[in-house]
Amino acid sequence: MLAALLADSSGQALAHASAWAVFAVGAAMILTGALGVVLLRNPVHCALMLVITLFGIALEFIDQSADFLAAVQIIVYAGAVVILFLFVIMFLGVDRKEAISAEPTRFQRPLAVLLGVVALVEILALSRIDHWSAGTPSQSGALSGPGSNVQKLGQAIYTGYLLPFEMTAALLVIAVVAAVVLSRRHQPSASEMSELDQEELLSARRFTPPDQGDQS
Amino acid sequence: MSVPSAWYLVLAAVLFGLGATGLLIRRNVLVMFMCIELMLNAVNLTFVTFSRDLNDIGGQVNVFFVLVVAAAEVVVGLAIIVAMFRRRAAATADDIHILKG
Amino acid sequence: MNAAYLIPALPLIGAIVLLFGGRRLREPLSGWLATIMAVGSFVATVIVWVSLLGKQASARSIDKNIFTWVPVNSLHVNAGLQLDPLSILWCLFVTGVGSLITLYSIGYMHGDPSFSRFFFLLNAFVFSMIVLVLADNYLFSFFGWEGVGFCSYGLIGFWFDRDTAAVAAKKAFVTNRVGDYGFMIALFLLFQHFGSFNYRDVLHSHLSGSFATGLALMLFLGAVGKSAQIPLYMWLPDAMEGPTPVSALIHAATMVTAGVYLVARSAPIIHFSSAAQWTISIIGAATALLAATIACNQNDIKRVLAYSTVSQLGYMFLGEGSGDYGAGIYHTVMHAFFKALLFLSAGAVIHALHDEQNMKRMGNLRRYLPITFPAFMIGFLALAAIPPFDGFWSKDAILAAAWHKSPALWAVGVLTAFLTAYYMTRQVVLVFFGQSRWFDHAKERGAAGDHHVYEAGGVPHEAPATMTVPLVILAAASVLGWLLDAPFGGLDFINKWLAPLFPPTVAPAFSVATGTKWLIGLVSVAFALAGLASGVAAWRRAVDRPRLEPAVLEHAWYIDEGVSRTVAGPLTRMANTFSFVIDGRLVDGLVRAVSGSFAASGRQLRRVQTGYVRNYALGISAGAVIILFYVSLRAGS
Amino acid sequence: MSGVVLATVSGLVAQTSGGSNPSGCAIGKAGDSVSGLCRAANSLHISVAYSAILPVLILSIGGLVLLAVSAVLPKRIYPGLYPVLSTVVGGVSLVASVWQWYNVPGHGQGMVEIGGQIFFDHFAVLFAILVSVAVILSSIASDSYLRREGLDGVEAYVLILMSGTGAVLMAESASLISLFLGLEIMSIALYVMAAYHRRRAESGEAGLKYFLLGSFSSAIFLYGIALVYGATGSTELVLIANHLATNVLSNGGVLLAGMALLIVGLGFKVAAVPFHLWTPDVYQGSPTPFTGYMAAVAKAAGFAGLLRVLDQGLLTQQTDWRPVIWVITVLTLVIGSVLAIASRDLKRMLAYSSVSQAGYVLVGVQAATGTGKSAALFYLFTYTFIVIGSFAVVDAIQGQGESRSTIWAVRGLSRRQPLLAAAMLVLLLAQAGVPFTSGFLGKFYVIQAAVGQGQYYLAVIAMLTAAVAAFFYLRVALLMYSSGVPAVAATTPPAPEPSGSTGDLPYGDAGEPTDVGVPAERVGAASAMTTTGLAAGAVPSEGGLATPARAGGASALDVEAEEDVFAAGLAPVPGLDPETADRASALDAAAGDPPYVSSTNAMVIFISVAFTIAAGVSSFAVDFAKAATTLF
Repeated sequence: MLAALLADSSGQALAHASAWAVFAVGAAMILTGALGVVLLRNPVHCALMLVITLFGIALEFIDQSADFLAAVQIIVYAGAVVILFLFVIMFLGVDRKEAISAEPTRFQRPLAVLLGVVALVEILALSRIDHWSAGTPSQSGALSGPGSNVQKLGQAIYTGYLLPFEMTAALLVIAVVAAVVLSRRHQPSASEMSELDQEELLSARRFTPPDQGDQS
Repeated sequence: MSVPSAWYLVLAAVLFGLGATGLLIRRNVLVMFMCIELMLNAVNLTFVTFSRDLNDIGGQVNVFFVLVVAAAEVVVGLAIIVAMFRRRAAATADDIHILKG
Repeated sequence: MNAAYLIPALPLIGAIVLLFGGRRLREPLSGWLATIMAVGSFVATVIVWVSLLGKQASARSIDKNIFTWVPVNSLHVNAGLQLDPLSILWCLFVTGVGSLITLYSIGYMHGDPSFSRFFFLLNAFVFSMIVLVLADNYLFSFFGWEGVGFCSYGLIGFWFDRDTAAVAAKKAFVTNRVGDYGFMIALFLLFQHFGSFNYRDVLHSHLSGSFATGLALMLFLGAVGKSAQIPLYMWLPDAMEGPTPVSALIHAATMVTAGVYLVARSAPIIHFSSAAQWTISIIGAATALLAATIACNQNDIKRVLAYSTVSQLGYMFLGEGSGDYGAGIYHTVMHAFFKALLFLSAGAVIHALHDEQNMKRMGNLRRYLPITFPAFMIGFLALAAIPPFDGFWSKDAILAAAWHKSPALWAVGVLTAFLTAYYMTRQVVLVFFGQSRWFDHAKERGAAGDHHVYEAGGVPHEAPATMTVPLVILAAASVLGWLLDAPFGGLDFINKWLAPLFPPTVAPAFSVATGTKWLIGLVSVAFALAGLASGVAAWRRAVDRPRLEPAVLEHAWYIDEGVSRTVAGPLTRMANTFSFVIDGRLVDGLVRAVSGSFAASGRQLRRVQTGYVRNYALGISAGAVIILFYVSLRAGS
Repeated sequence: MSGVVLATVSGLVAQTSGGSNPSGCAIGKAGDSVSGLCRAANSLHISVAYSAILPVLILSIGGLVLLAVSAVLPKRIYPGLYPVLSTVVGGVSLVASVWQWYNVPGHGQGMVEIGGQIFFDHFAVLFAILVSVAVILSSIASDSYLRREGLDGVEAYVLILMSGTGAVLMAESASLISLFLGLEIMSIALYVMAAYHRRRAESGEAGLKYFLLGSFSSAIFLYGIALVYGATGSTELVLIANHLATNVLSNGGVLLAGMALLIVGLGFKVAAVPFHLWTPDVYQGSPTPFTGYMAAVAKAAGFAGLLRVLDQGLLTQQTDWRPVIWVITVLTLVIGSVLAIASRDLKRMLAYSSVSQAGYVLVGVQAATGTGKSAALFYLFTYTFIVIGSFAVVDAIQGQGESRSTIWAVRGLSRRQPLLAAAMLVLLLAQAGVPFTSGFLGKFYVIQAAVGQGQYYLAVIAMLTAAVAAFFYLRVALLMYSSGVPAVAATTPPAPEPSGSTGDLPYGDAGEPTDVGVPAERVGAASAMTTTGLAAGAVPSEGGLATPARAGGASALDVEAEEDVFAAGLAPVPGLDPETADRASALDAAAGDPPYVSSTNAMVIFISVAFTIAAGVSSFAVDFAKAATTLF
């Protein structure tokens, strides 16, 4: 299979060695990062590995001439999302190692790995590895041709994709409201105070993990 | 001719599978959430690759939307996690199972 | 003709208001509300009737679709009203008699703690009965049919704290259920054959012999259950456990005639099968005779009337089975008048004697009940078929039809007429004449703790006006009602009115020679008078006449007991075996095994709901993997 | 940030940029291959059919107005203002969508609007009506709950409106990407709503579980979109269908994989069986009125998406997806009902019941015919009322802090709150599919659609599970109409009965109700035997209790069964010795005052019940559903 892929591009392999190199580096970063996220026990390390993956993805974007998206990927993901993650990790103070071996249900992990592998195999089998795209090309505007990537993207977003673009506004509103609702501390009225205290006590009891050894 | 798109797509599929597996085996809620981000990134990569394959701008536009959704999801998700785990030492998904049966 | 909607709407509104606000309305108000609704419905019926009168005979049918329920491609189940001569006729006496009985109940139920519930059930009953009668298709009729059954169940068991009432209610329910299954099978047959339930579609098509026989017999089985014919008659006498107005309403005037209505309505189906016609007339005649013999020896004032009702219903079916639907319906209407009158009078008697129902403990009441006594007498004469009261004319018409069908049927009818006169005479004599025997017993009961008996000078007192007014009206109807279909002078209104529904193709005209008619009439009068005379002779002086009261009759030919005993004897043992071994272990075990396995599998499945998010995610992934697997199989093939 | 503001602003931006940068279109003219880029007449202008997205605009702008108003007004001055405003917005949206109904162009033929992103057809408008109704009812129902729990504020209503926006968008979407965005808008708002009760641990847990699993399924769904996009070259359903109709795919596998993942993602939203696991936990933990909203709207929107994707985008592949849906349907029907039997919590039971209800809708979906679709739509439409009403009743029963939540809490409800019990009875019967309720017609139509497709096995399974389901609905109904004396509690000390005041752990391991010892099958035997009595039991009488039924029904039981009833606490216990009875009644009194039904809640319940009955006897809702599917 690999041979076929190689043969496909063997004629111009040298001319596009740079593309291959970029791909290989990106792939390495992605896989390393992903494996890191899945396997590392410290959440902070996981977040940092996530950054590596995100950079790798950005690299692959550039490799496929999605310049604008690569920039956004770095700005939004690496710049905002991961920072947010780190912030929350630190805020909650959960930057300790996770006891991966402690499992409430025995079958969970072997089954998880099995399912992940089987799903991957199935998808690859369905695509027969190299027969992925079979669609009508350029239905919402060509990617190649004159004009910069940003320009084409902008034009597409403001014409055919105007409505989804507007819809994202609603998402952001919800995000704002959600942040307000969920992170605001409850301002108890006088009558509710005692009840709240009770509740707080209760929930503190309730949330005490059954086994303190979990957090090493 | 650059790298055949199948490479990218297989890479994306692997990333997606890794993310899904990670979600299933990790106990830390935040890490589980990161795994979801991995899956979304796999999807993004798939979109971009198809976009190139089909010579269609639509795929890239979709990535744009996925990015926005992911950002909103992160905000809401982290807000929920913070609200839930503010008073606690560990953010383990297994500790929350009052509701069951 | 939008008054048509009011006919069912008013009792329905009454029932709903009473259901939810009955407790707030309290005693007299809820009764009056129910009465007003019933009377309003009657008025609406009259309006519709008058408007129908103004039309050509062939055009006397109005369809009113209320809504279409379950509209599926071809099948349209309508909740529609069909106002044609037959349904309006029924509606007239259902709402008319129903209003009078509702009015009467205000007095009768005075002081009952569940006053409003009673009137809720009465209004609901009238509504269901109207639906049954006015519906334009079998299914909607069946809805009313079931509603009627439910209301009667509630009304018979109204005093549910009495064991007997609860048992009687159950018995009525179960027995009716048997008939209902017949009706339901008929519904399935109809739907299978016609793809429709509408009278309009069903009743105008040609049917093959065996199918028609099956369908007609199934419909008749429904009628047998509702109208208490052999073999499903046993519930009706027991149903006397209900309050007396209920007995009058349900078990005399309206509900039991639902079967008669159904048979009349289905006449175009029945006429395709002579076997079904013979079955109907034979069962009718047999029931009439059997019930009459039993009635001769009952001591409970209401049970006598109950058996006589069964007997008279037999007459109606005899008439219908003999092909003279007009006669059967004529008798139904007349019977509604005089039997309601008799029941209500009996109720007044019972009321006067503070719930005493045993005729052997009555007597001489004619002196104390100045309104009830003549009313009861009129009802008695009408039922005994003494001319010129109601019963004579309608019974005569039926006997003429029976003669035409077969002289044997006629003979049974005449014999029954004799017995009818006899047992009614016995009742009248025991209740209203002779020595007053209630006094001693009343003292006994008074001593036993039933105080304030006959406080006003120690005599039975006449009922209040709400109770006597209906008596007077019904008495008048029983004297003059026969003019609705008198066989002379062009007075046969009912026959003419119904003529469009029973064209010669459905009910072939037959003629009995005028001389024969006179003969039949004279013979039946003679038999009735003979019965009357023998009754007077036998019961004028004595109260107990063991020779005339063989235990076999008192015990209703031991049929009920026989059934009970076969059930009680070997059958009970068998039933015990069934219930404890087969039912308890096997069937019940099976039921339990099924429900238990559901519950157990539910409990097992609950364990899947561990509460751990990651387990859930695993489940989702597993689902995805399985679907992907299936899909890759398909893609591979 | 409002939709319309943005739309106009961006329209302006688009126009100005188009005008100021004519080179953009010069490029378009220069190269043939990029003609698609400027397909809107050489300019960047795109015509926005506002009338097609009217409900979306109204709901989203309404949400923003609410936010703005709350920012302007001083805090907590008008606590009742927000629900009223939210209801008004919902009402306006309802009016707008009804107006749309009569203005859908082309006699049932929908139109694709706004760059191929949304459909403007009766199907979409029907869902807009449905969602508007759900928004109205939930806004009204939430008020009393939020005030009681001290949570009142503007945010809840903003979230309701926003998630409504997302749901309508899902139903309208003509492209997978709009579908995804609508789904996310709706879901993210619902995650927050699930976690809304800050002081209840259950609520937070529900929110977190819903969020984690929801994002997981969204990611799967999104991957499905990507794969379908790769296989067909577009995310627009019409173009996908065109492509599939005109081309033979060189490799159908990717499309099938995408389809499978789409089914997973939407199956999660509608709680179809392998993907239903979140449902009971989330429904139980979420604030009760929100649960009703969630059950109504998320399910409806999920099914709208499913129908859009499968019946419009992938109709040509129906031989591939119908077997999948068939299996899911059967699993959903069976497992939903069976699980409901075993559950002891009211909301949890309703959650499982909603799973099994989804099964019936799926029966209609998998028929893949116009009849099936209109049946599914009708089912969803009626279910909206039923489920919101049911949860409103449950809300009233639960009381402060959702403390009375086991199914035993309804015991004797008929005596304490006869009208509430009657309403609950109607709603339960509707869910069980008893004639003359909308639930019956819904089941009738879906089963009829299955039969019409020759799916006799499915029809039989659906009917059997309806019988199983009737069992647990009737159990609750019987409990409501049984005497208030809990027989089990009468024999045990009053301690384990969770009471409202202490707010103790009702769900913890130790709090696992001891009265689980009443085996469900015994209740079943009793319920089977008193079924006839139940009809009479529905009649509230003088005593508040169905007396004839008690006589007839109870005496109809043989001795053994009576013991069962006794054990289950279902029947009036004749021979209860006075002391036990006293204790039991004291306990009953301790268990709580009669449920307090706020006027707003009563309104919601009344509307739900009225619609359930009205749609059960008349056919107007069916006509709506049928008209909505003439497109197919």
